[in-house]
Amino acid sequence: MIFQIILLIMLAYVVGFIYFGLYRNITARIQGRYGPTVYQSFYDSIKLFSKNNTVSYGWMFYLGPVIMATGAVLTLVLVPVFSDSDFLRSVTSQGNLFVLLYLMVLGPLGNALAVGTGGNPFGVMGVVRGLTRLIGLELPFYIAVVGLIIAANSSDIVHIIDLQKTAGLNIINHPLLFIGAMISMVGFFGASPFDIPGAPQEVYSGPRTEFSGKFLALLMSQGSLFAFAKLVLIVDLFLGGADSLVMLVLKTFTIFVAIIFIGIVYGRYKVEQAVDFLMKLPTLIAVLGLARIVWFG
Amino acid sequence: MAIDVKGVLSPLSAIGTLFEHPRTLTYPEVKKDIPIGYRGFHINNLETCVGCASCEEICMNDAIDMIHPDKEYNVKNTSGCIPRIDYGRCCWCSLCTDVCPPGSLKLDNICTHADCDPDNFLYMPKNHKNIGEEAS
Amino acid sequence: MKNNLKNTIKIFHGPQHPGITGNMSVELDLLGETIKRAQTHVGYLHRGFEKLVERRTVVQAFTIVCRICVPEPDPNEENFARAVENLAGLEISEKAKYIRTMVLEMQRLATMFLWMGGQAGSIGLGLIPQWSVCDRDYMLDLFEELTGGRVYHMYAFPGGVRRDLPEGFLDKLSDLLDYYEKRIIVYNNTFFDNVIFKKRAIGVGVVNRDEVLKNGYVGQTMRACGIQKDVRKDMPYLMYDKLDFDIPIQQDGDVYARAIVRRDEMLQSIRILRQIIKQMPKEGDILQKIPKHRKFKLPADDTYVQTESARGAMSYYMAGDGSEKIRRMQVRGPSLVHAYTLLEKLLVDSELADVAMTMNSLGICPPEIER
Amino acid sequence: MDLASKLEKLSLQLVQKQDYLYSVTVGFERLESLLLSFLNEFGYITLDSINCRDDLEDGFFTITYCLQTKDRDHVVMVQTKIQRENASLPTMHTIWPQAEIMEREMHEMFGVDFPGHPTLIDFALEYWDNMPPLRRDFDTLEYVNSMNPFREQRGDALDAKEEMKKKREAKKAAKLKAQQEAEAKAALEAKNNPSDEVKNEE
Repeated sequence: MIFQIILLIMLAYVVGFIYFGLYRNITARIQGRYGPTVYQSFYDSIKLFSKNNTVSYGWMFYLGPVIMATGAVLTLVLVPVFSDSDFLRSVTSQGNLFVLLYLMVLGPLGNALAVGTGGNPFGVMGVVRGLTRLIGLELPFYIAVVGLIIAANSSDIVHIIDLQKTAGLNIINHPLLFIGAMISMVGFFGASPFDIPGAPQEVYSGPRTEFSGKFLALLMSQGSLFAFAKLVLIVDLFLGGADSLVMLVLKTFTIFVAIIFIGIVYGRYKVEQAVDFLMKLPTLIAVLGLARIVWFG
Repeated sequence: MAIDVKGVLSPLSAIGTLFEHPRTLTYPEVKKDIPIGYRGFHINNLETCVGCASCEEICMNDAIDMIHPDKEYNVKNTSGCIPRIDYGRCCWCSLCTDVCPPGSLKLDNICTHADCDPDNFLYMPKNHKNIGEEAS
Repeated sequence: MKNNLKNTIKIFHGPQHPGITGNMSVELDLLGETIKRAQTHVGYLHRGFEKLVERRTVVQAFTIVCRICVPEPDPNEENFARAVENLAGLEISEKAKYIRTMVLEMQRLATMFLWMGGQAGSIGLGLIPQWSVCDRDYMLDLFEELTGGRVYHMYAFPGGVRRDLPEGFLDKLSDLLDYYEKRIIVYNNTFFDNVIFKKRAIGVGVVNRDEVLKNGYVGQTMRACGIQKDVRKDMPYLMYDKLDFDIPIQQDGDVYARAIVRRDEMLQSIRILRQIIKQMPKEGDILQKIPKHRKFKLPADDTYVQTESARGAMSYYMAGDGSEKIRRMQVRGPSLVHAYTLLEKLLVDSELADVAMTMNSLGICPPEIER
Repeated sequence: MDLASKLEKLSLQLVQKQDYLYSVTVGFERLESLLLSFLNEFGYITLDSINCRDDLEDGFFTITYCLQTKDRDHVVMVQTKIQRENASLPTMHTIWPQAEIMEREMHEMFGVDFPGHPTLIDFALEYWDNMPPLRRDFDTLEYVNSMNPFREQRGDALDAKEEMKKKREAKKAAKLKAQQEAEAKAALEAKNNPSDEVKNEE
């Protein structure tokens, strides 16, 4: 079991960083450049892990990235990666969607704890922005998830995956829920219309401003782990999961590329504009999807 | 809640450039052509340089020193000196080449110099023979 | 004032920031994300050009004026050259006039592309800066061929220009203009029509129309308020009275209106350049040698010249005193008033997220504020 | 021009400098009232710039206010002279807000005082304790030399004029020497003339 968890984390680490490298390459190509090699993020990560921290604000400051990493790892472990195999099945069947939704908020909270200790105004501002944005992001996503739970009559992800094998994919059955969840997923990924907490032009990378060395590397790693976990979650919920590594990569990559494209071509909202938008359009779409499930099945 | 459909959809056309060839160069392998007439490093035709120090006089940055060459190139050189340029101070304004009476001092289109030793920024203009061929 | 600033936090936006080209810091008092007070600070780029030219002869001073504004050196050179020509009574040839007009318009296009990158970058649209800086580089390549330098051209010399047009230059320019026309459509789709840009820019940084003329706001800031003034039309210099072009205006006075004015001006610049390519004389002097070139004595007189730069009217005051040195050269660019009088006013009660965008849209260039 | 006659009533003369440039010179005591009448009566609502010129030899500053009308089709320079010592000007920031920053700059660069100006703080030079730098008796080169050491590596520079003189003298000396040698040789030859036959035989 422990071996499987470590294997999973390593898999997610590698795939997450390769995705990040691909993200940088695709962005570069659209921008008319060659871009770095796909492995550049590995090099960055290794370089940062081998460096010392420049500033310290006590142990609470260091706890933040650790809490975030914990959240990411737990999310990763609880999301069923492969639908049919026994891989980690005994862990994932213990958790259900509600636990995951809680764990997904752990990241911003850890951020808030650490950055609050740091006292950097940009960091604090970034955290406040992040938490404000979270209100908007969670709403459509939670409504979509509630819709899926009602449709599957269960909050177990494994059950939701299994149901899609017989009843058809959720993306086809409940497209409105998918759109609502995807729009908020763009925000969860920090892609462009909603990349407000770490806006370099406004709050100078926000929460990450004070971190350096190993803890910045930890933040980067947890970011890529978490990104992978979120991609798998979306695939599990709407695309019927994946039974092999190839299918997993194919499905997650499709979702990932869609998010990249949105992130590239749009600018950044202001925080209240983002919340305003998220509470209107995606929420409306998700509510319509929910209503469709409740009244028409 | 009016939705700006054109504003939402038209930016997506940028994705079409994904498969276009990148417009940057992979620098060390492919280099950009530097056009003739680029204001790069100095070259000096020592056969015609008369050592008049016009270049030293006009240089507002005091970048030019007149020094003795290793051997005599031009018998008609009035002072027996040739210019040497401090590239820590030069701004490549090309005034020295404009005022050069025999037209021996020129700017080449070579423009890379990297060295650890700051003393190597004292640059001796390369000697060139035929101005007509390398006219800049 | 003091009571207003209770519970605010003070942050410095800059001196290094992505909003504008150059180092300038804005001290902000923030209540949440709302700005309660803004105070501009410069001094990170002071190089003392106005003092430096006092020690130099005319010919020597000419090479440093282009460094006054990094993104667009040519209006400075043009101003300097024209001021000296006015003082010395030099008349320059028609071909030199055409070439100088062409260089100014090329520079305007290049600056606009750089501005577009900054404007899009300030709202986090990282795609446009990469594109537009690349497109600007094609113009810099042409400059490199024409003048020998990419950024600091040192080309418009008192009495004309320093070099003749290289062979086939006008054809290359014409090709580039075709390319630019296509690109502007692309930028229109991806940037000017972008829903996020509209959402962010409309209604932000609105300049009060009544105070525009009195406070001396110039350029796009003025034209976006519906005031159709342009130095090129009102006080034509070089060849601008023989060229046919319009002055685009907008009525709203916000960031978006200024962006649209700039886009239209790019199209006008392309139009002007096409006419220049058509009308450019084949033969003619390019440089009228000023008498005693190296030891030229500037008459004891003063003059004031204005050039329309890509960010507004740029003026030089120049006085000679009968010696070889320039007694006083004062640079009054658009940035000084925009960065202090206007920006400090516009930022109050706006948000932190708007700072970079507003700064960029006013065309502020810090090296020009402090010279 | 209309403005010229209006100014003539105030016994001031309008001078056309360039195509779109006029200037009027006024005494310091009438400056403020003239600027106000330019703004309120003549319609010159824009203050484009204020600049200062240091006429060190004559001992005064020449201040130029550049004004423009609503049409912006010409510039009028209103010029006045003030004493260099304890220079002081009326502040215009209540009339033209942009004058605040221009005057602040002038205060820092020339040391001109503006009584009643609210923010005469540092503009670009922080913690500057020397003389206002744009006054012409401030020597940049001296200041720079006193602040920064130069690198010693360029000590081998030669003075070209000296070298030219040296070379010319050397040439002259060489010529002289050659001449002397020639003369000596000639003398020697003249001396040896009688033994010509012997030489020829050899």
